[in-house]
This record gives sequence, C-alpha cells and structure tokens, in this order.
Amino acid sequence: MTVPLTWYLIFATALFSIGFFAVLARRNAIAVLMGVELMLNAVNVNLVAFWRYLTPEDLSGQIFVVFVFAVAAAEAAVGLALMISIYRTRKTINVDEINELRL
Amino acid sequence: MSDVIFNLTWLIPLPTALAFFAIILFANPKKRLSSNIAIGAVVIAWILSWAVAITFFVNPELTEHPFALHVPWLPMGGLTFHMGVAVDAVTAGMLFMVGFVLTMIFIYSSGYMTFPGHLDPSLNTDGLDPRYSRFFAYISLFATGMLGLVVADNLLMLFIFWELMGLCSYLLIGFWFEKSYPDPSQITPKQAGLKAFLTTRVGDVLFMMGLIFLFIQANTLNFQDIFGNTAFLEELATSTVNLPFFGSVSWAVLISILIFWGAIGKSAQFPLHVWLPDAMEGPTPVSALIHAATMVSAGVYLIVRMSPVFVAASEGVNGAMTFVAFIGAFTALFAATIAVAQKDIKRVLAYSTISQLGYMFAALGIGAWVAAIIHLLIHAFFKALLFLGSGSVIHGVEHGRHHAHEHGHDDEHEGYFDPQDMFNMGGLLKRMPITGWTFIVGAASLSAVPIITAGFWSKDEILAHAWHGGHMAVFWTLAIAAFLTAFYTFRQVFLTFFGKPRTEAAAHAPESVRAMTWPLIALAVFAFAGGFVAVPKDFPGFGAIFSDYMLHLLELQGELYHLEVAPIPFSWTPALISMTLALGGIAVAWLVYGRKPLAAGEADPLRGWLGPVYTVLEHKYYFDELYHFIVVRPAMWLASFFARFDRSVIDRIVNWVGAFGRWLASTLRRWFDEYVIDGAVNGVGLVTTWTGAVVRLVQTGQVQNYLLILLLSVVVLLLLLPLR
Amino acid sequence: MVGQILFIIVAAITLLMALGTVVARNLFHAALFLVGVFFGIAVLFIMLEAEFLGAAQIIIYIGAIATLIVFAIMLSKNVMGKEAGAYNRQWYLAMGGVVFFFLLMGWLLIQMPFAQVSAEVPADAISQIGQGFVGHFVVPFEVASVLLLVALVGAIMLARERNS
Amino acid sequence: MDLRAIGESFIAWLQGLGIPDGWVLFINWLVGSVLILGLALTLALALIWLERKLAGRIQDRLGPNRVGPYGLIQPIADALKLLTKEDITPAEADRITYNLAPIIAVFHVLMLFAVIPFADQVVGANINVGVLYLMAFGALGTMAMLMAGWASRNKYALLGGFRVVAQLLSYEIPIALVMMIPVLLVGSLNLNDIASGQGGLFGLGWFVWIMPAAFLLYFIAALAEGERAPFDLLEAESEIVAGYNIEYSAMKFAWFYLAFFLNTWILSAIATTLFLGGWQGPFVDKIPALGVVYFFAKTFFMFFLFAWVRATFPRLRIDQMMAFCWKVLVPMGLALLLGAAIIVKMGAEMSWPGYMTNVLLLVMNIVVLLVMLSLLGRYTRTLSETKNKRLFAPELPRL
Repeated sequence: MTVPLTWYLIFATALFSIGFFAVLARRNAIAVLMGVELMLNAVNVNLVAFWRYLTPEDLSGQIFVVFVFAVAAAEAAVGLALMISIYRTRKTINVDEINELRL
Repeated sequence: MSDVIFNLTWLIPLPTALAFFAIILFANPKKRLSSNIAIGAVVIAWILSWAVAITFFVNPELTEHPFALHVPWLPMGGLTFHMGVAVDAVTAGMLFMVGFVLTMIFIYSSGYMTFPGHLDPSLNTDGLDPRYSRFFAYISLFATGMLGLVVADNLLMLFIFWELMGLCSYLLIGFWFEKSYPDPSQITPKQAGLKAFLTTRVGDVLFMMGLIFLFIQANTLNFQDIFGNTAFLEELATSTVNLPFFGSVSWAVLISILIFWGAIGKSAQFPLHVWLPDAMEGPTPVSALIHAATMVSAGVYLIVRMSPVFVAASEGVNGAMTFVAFIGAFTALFAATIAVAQKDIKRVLAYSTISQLGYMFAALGIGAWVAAIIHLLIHAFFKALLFLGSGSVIHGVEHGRHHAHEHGHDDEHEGYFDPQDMFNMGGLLKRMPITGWTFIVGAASLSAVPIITAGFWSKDEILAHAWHGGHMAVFWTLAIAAFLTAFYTFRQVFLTFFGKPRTEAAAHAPESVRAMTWPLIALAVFAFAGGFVAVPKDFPGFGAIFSDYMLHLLELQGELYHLEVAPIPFSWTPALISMTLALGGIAVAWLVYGRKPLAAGEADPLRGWLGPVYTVLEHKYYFDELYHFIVVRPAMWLASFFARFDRSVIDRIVNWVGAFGRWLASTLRRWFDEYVIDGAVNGVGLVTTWTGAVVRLVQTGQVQNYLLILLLSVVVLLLLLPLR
Repeated sequence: MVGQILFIIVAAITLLMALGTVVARNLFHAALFLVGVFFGIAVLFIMLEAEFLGAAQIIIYIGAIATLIVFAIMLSKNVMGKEAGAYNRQWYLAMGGVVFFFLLMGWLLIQMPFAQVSAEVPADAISQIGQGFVGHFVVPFEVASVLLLVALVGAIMLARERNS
Repeated sequence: MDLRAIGESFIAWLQGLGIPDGWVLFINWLVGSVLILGLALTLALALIWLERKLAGRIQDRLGPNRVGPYGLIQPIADALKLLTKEDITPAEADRITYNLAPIIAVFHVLMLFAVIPFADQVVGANINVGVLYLMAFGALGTMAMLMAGWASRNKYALLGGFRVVAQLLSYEIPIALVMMIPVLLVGSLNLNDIASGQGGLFGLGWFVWIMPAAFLLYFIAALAEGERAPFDLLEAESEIVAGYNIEYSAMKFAWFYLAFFLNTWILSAIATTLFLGGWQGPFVDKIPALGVVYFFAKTFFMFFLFAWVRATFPRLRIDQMMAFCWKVLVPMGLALLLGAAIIVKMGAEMSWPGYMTNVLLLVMNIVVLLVMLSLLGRYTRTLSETKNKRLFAPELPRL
C-alpha cells in the first residue's frame, strides 16, 4: 500500500487517453478496437484500485471488472466479426472510408 | 399444518382462470376437451376450497386470528393497495358451498349443454351446443370471479371480481343471443343480458361511490384494517356529512346505503329486481349457478362482510339497518306474491330466489347476520338443486317434444311450444323419477317443511331472530312470505310432477343423462342434511345431537369484529308459527292443484278466484311497464328531442358558419394563398435548405469526427466544472 | 518504497507499450504491444492483490481477445504488406484534445481527496466473488452470460461466408 | 526428510550469515528458480530420449541406441548439433516477433513449473489461484505460436498459425471446464490443496476414481493442447510441412522443441496433480520426501500414456478435430461440470456422507460417458451405413 491511489488513477487516465487517441485518430478499424480495449483496461485499473483503496471488504469492484471482461469479450467477438464482414464487402476496414451513414 | 393449507388459498381462483385462457386460446375447437379442462379445473378448485374450509372448521381457534396473506399491488403515492386473501368463518362457509356447487353445476352443464331445440339441426355435428367450449370458458371465468370474490381480503379486489361476475352474467344470459320468439313482447336472451347488465350497473355505480367514500375515510380497503379498527368505525359513525335533500347523515350511513345499493343491484332486490326473472333466458345451469346459488348471493355476502360498518351506521341514526330490513322484508313478500302467478317453471324459481334473498337481507337488517349467512349457504344448495331440476325437466320436455314430433304426435297446434311452461307438463314424476324426487326434496327444503329439511332450520333461525328482537313487522311480513313460498313451491311441484301429462311432449319426456342426475342427487343430500349445522342448541332433541357448530364458529367471528351475536334462546311461538305456515302453504297447494290435477288446456284455478289481482301478479305489478314508462320512454324521448334539436338548430348554425367560411375563403383565398401561404412554404423550404447546407457540414459520416466532438464537449464540460 | 519503484517501472513499461499500440504502423506489432499492455495490467492487478483478476486478465485478454484481434488482422489485412497512413486527418486535433483531457483529469485527480482505508483483503476473496455472482449480482451475471451467447451467435452469423 | 525443512534451514542459514531479510528472500527465490529451471531443462533431455525410445519400442524398432549406453546421450548430441547449426532468419521476416516467439514459447512453459506441487508444500509459488494461473500461462502459448506463424512470412507458417488459434483456443474450453471439476470437489484453486485433498488409503481418494470421465476428457483435450498425435495438426508434416515453425532452425527450433516436450510433461504433471492425487501415496505422511517419488512416478506414467498414444494413433482431419472438440468434448465437459456442481452442492446442503457424494459422482460420470459413447456409436453407425449405401458418398453426415 505504499503506492498512492492517485498514481493508479493517473496511470489509468493516461492509458485511457492513449486508448482514446487510438479511437479518434487511427484509420484502421482494428486499431480503433485496440484503442477501445485500452480504454476498457484503464477503467478496470480504476475499478480495482478504487476497490483496493476504498472498499477492500466489499468485492463489488472486482465483480464489476469481471463484467467488463465479459463485455469486452463480447465486443471483441462481434466487432471483429463485423470487420471481417465489412472487409469482405468493401475490401477495406479503414474507418474514414466507411461513411455510409452520411447524407 | 393449517398454515400450509391456508397458504394455498390464493391458488383457489387460479385453476379456473387458467382453464378460461386455455379454452379460449387453445381448446376452443375441441368441445369435449374444453369441458374436461373446465371440470378438471373446477374440481381442483373444489378440492382446494374444501381443504381450506374444512381445515378452518376443525380448528375453531383460528377464528381468533383469521388467516391473511397479501402482497403489494398498486402503489399510489403514499398508499399501496395490497392484493391478498383472507380466510375467516364466513369465507370458509362460502368456500365450502361455492366449491361444491360450482363443481356440481359444471358437471351438470356438461350434460345439459347438448343441442338446443331452437337451433338449426343441420349445424349439429356431435350433439353438443355449437358454442359448447365458449360456455365452459365463460363459466370458468365466472367461477374465477366467485372464488376470487370469496377469498379476497379487500374491497377493491372484491369489486373487481364482482364486476367480473357481472360481465360473465351478461355473457351467459345472452349466451343464445340468436334466439328469438314469435311473440315480440317476450324478451329475447340478447335483450335480457343487456337488461341485467344495465340494471345492475345502477347498483354498481352507487356501490363504487360508496367504496370511494370509504377509501377517502379509511385510506384502506382491507377488511381487517377497517373492521378491526373500532376507533375508526366509531369516527365513521359520528362524523357527519351534509347531503342535498337528505340533510345531515353520518358517513357510516352514507357509505352503507351506497354499498347496499350495490347489493340491491346484484341480489336483485326491489326496486332493481327486474333483471333477474329475465335472466332466466340464459341456459339453465347458468340460472342455477349465477342467478340462484352464487352471484346473486354475493350481494348478501357483501353486506355480511360489511356488517361492522352497517352496525356502526345504525348507532347514531337508525337508518341503514332499517333500510336494509325494509328492502329485504318487502322484497321477500313482494317477490313471493309474483311467484304465485307465474307459469314458467324457471320464473317461479327466479322470483323465489329474489324472495329468499329478501329473507337474507331482512335478517341482516335486524342484525341476524349469522342466520343470514347460514340461510345463504343452505339456500344455495337447495336453490341450485331446484334450478338444476327444472333444467332437467325442461331438457326432458324438449327431448320429449322431439320424440313426439318424430312419431307424428305433434302438439304444436299453437305454433310455438314453450317447454318451460308448467301448464305444458304434468305427471313427470313417473317419466323422470330421479329429477322428480330430488326436485321434491329441494321444494320441501324451500318450503321449509319442518324438522327434516335444511331450509326449515335456516329460515326458522331468521324468524326466531325477528321474533326475539321484537321486529314484529318484519316477522309477520316474512311469515306471510313463508306461507306463499310453500304454496307456490308446491303449486309448481304438483303442476309439474303430478297428475297426467298435459302434452305429448311431457308424455314422452325421458329421464336426463347421468351427468345431470348425479349432481342432483349430490345436491339433494346437502339440501336435506345441510340444515343440521343450524339447529338451535336448545331445540328439544335435535339440538343436543347437533351441536350448533356453524353458529358457534360464526359467533366467534362476530366477536372478532365486535358484532353482537348473542345466541337467542329457542322459543316455541315463532317455530310453531313457521311450521304451521309452511305446512299450511303446502296443504293449500295440494287442495288447489294436487287433489284434482289440472287437465290439458285448463286455466289456473287461481285466476278465477283472484280475478284482477292475478293479472297484476302475472304482470309482475307492471314493473317492467313502469320502468319502461319512467326510465326508458323519457330517455328515448330525450334522445329524439336532442336529435331534432341537433338537426334543426345546431346543424343550421353549422351550415351558416360553413357558408360564411366559404364566402370568406373564396374572397381571401387568392391574396392570402399567393402571398402568405406560398411565401411561408417557400420560406420554410429555403430556410430548411440553407440550414441543411450548413448543418450538413457537421455530419461527415465518420465515427471518429463525432467522437472527437464528444471528447471536446467533455473537456469543455470539465472546464466549466470549477465555474459552477 | 520498493512497491513504488516497482509500480513506476511496471506503469512506465505498460504506458510505453500502450503508446506502441497506438503508434505502431504495423498492425501486428500494435497487437503485440497490446498484449504487453494486458500483461502489464495483469501485473498491476496482482500488485493490487487481485490475483484472481490478474489471472483472469491474462486468460481473457491475452488468451482470447488479443488472439482474436491477431486472427482478425490476419484475415482482414494484406498480411505481407505495410499499412500506409496510419492516422486520419484529424489526428492532430485528437492529439491535442486527448492531451488536454489527460492534463485536466490529472489536475482534477490530484485535487481530489479520497477517503482511503487501509484494510486487508479478505482471505476468502475468491469465494466471495463467486458468491457475489450467484448472489447479489445474479441478474447482471445472467445478463452477461446471455450477452456472451448473443455475441457468440452474432459473431458466427456476421463472419459466416454468405454463399456457402 | 522434509523437503520444506531443507528450504527453511537454508533460509535460516542465510539469515545466520547476517544478510538482510529482503535479500534473503531474493536469494531464496533465485535459488528456487534456478533449481526449477535446471530441473526442467534436464527433464527435457530425459523426455526426448524416453519418447523416442518408447516410440521405437512400440513401433517394433530399437530407437536411439548409438550414442552412449541405450542411446542415453543422444539428446545431448542432438542439442549440440542444433546449437552449432546455422541460425537462419528469412529476409522478409518480422525480426523482433520472429525472435521473440520461441522465447515466449519456452517462457510460458517454464512459468507453469512455478506452481506445480512436487511434494507437500514443495511448490515454486504456492499461490491461491493456481489452476487459473495454469490456464493463463497456457493461453500464452497460443500467442507464441501465432507470433511464430505470422512473423515467418511463409504461407505454411501462417496456415499453421491459423490452425494454432483454431485448435488451441477450442480445446482450451473443454480443458478449462474439466480443470474446474477438481477445484469444485476440493473447493480451492490452490494446486497444493487439490493434491492434498486426494488423500486416502492407497490412492482411493484420487479423483480419477470418482471422475473417470473427467479424467478421460482431460487426457484427450491435453493431447490437443500439447499438439500431440492424433491432434498434431499444427505441425502436420504431410500437410503444411511442420506449420508455424517451418522457418525456424538451429537454436530457435530447439527452443520450440524444448517447449513442446516440457509442455507435454507439464500437462502430465497437471493431470497427476488434479486427478492422480499429486504427491499422495502410501506412507507419504510419514516420509514427505516420498511425495516427490510418487509425483514423478505418476507424471512419467502419464507421459508414457501420451507417448503411447502418439506412437499408435493416426492424425485426425482438421474438421474432425474441430467437430470433436465442439460437439463432443465441450458438451461433455459442460455436462460433467454441471453434474459435479449439482452433486457437490446437494451433498453440502443435505450433509451427505462423503462416500455418497463420491458414488453419485462416479455414477454421473459413467452415465455421461455412456451417453456420449452411445451418441458417437450411433453417429459412426450412420456413417458406415451411408458408406455402404453409396460407395462414393458426396457428403458425409455431419457430426
């Protein structure tokens, strides 16, 4: 417990920001997905750190992390399947080339 | 153990409800399957209700702590309606009766609902009614309503089930809605259903007003919360409200009278009695089930339930109870007189039902609610028996008519043959022995043949209460009614079962199928022996054998609700009077109809002796005509007046406005259209185009742009955070 | 003290790996860096005395998600070629926004007081987590299982060859 | 002769030298790691010899017999040969990844050694999530092979990589399911606890007796996880010419080779720990050092089984391999886990005697096994019927 909680939080913020940058700036959809995974991991670090430092008796923090795992796994599976599907039809998975929703 | 069984109480209305949905949704095309589902469900309900009832009976100490179970249902602001069940002595008694009677009638129906004579025989495929499944669905739903009403622990649920029964009653009275009669003045099932529904509606609206007032006052509709709370009842009795025309009355009186109107409607008491005789247009099991044994007695049940409020209502101003007693006693006599001059076998029983319900209300009015509930239970048994017996007779006569028709002995020279007319019957005891003897048992019970019949004990209890309480007017009214009851009942018996057959149809009537006769026998046992629960303790001989069990149980319950139920000492005078009247009525009936049976086509001898009175009675004191005159006609007149007003005044104004509008429009149209409308439309179009062109730049279709905007917005929000 | 040094080392490596994930032009390398990040976070979990989560992190993220990502890269990219133009046109804006966001959040976090408690982790933490799943959190747990099932079916449906 | 005591006396001796506590701990760990590493590498040599010899015997050959007595020095000679060969890296290869892959491959196996209990309390790291740890580092192996397959810039290697993902990821599911069953029975994820939970006279408490189907399932899935015949599709020489490690040569290939044998041995060790009672055996409570003997004996027996299977069974087709996993092993694993969970929970709730639970578990296992076998039997019957009906069946019934 020698590490202050704030360090973990700042670490998580940095990780989150890096991940967010990937989401915002990478062209490849898989890279974007990796950014999302980074963000989710940052959240997990926060959850565990808060659990450890604020409520070690109540394990809800850890349980939530497991739910995030489940969501991340589902997201990865469906997201990657979508990408493969898109790649088949469009021969690209660059996010800035996929703008079907524009008017 | 008892708790385990009581926890099953809430299941009681469930099987029949499920049966309703199962039949409506899935089993409709399969008729036999439908009836089997319905009978199976009602048998389960019967077993459950008897389990609960008998558990209660063998544990009298439970009366001190009635079982109750409820869950939150409707949260309404600060209050929550609870949905729940409760079991006390009254509920247990009702469950005992309702479960059994329902089952008997369901079984009976499976035999009765064969193909009716008025329908085109070419529709007939399997000898069953074309809407056989639907019939069982309806009566299943009805059974749900009745069982739910009995086990409900609050007035709101009671009201819901009450209305559910009303709906079923409407549907079942008009079950043969395509039926019509050559005589246009005779009411058809469709009209009868409508009439029943609308008439009871009057009572139900007032009932609901009563409920609303009670809820405003009590903030709850739970029975135990209201009746166990003496302080509240005290307050209800003392706080007053000013009404137009009536002046200042206590809340208790207002609420009681309003709720009593609900009972008047449901139990067909004067002046809302007109629907019940016409309800006989429904199939006979329906008449037995709904319009004799269960639904109409729900009114009595309601007043029994509400007794603490009624007692509170009669504390200050002696209004509510007297009103109940008056209505009850009056109806008892009034309906009995009408019954004397009816010739339709079911209508006699219908008026008899009204009369007997009047008895119960009279008993309630004089505070003898224990006697009322016992009479209610016993009446249900023998009246169901009588109705089922009459159904069996009608069925037999119809079959006999078909039989005679096929063999060329046609007696339809008048065109229309009424299989319910007692003057078309006679001598049926030989043709239909089981129906006949069970009917006679029921008739004896209804006529209160002393000592041996159940009806005697319960009726005697009421009379004894009236005598002992010094309510002489009530006593004598009821006593005369008892005489008339015995008379018309045995008039019916003699006309139907004795003498020689007056028509070919009656001569060829066969005994009914076993599905119909067995319920008759089962009910006959109860109609005969059920009364021994009500034998007064100090009646010579019998009282010692039968230990007054039901009375005891109900008295315990009365104490719980702070009702005075001091057992009355047995006294010979009223008992002897009642015995004399009953036997006298039977004797007179024998003298008139039994000694010398009527021949075919012979008129009722009473007509000659009573003259115009008979005509009045035959026309039910012209109440239908009166209502037609004071309610229906004004309503129709008002409607046609408004229609004329609409056409001549409103329409003209509207037309004038329209014409003016058209003139104005044609004048202004060109100018307005060109400059304002076109301008606005074009302007909107231009603005939309321009805005779209600008806003379009934002929508790039690229997720990452949107996300960037999101990020920047979050950053701005975070920056605004310290400024807050 | 040792813990702090350890934390700084692990955190620095993890963040560098994360930067690598974002910066690497070669997607496969990015994925490998991502595996490094996951591993670093598993270490952090163990440092936070959440051993269960550490192991689960490795199983799920490295064993399943990273493998899936690599698999998808293999299936969807020209495996042998390099990617041209890793970033879109708004990358400098995104960079600025993200850096600003990080500074802002960091500033806020430093300001923020937390009511820390220094209690030991319960000895039966793992069984408590298990009981949490079938007890208080049973509904989310079931929903998560349904979600995974739906994801499974959906992924199969999406990635299936249409004409076969 | 308590092995634990040796470690403790070693620590005490270090402390007696006046070394600060932190350093004592560090030295202790260091020594332990070196010991385990040494053990692992030595083991590998023995295993290679053993497997070759066994395969030879089974296939009616002599096996290695030239270098040293019974060819015992043969693995060392092979290692020396590999060390001296030219280390080739393809020109187009992704260098970092290419070089990293064999390191990770060995690393993940060696990491697994850390939690294996060789005797009571003789564990590298006695962590309380041992079983999860095994699965976690087992999953890392997939990554290593995937990296190797991708980095080689070779079509066959890439195909091998695809097969790695398909096979290892699929078989991780039944193996994880079945590894959870001993955890359920003992109520702990700690491997040492699981081993000590299988006490009893003459090995009657081993879980293999009460969960034979689970053990069988584990064995089959472990064959696939260990890339061994009949599931060695990852390197199938006749199909994709050795798969992901096609481009590797010399020392880097040796790393993969090492990882392969150690992996098999670790899988045997896990089987021993989870199902065969680990270090349990007669008199082990009197003489704890016997535990090591028992442990190694059982593990080598398991290894022998693996070698036996490898030497006798032909290779499966890839669709058969996948179908077998998803349509046979996974449902069976689920059924076993569910059944075990229900029975254990009921036993705990109704406080049955222990043997009752065990008997029920055994019955459940046998039932699951029989159902599975009957389904498989029906499938093969339809298969043969179809074949009989039409000689050139265009499409086989799907499993």
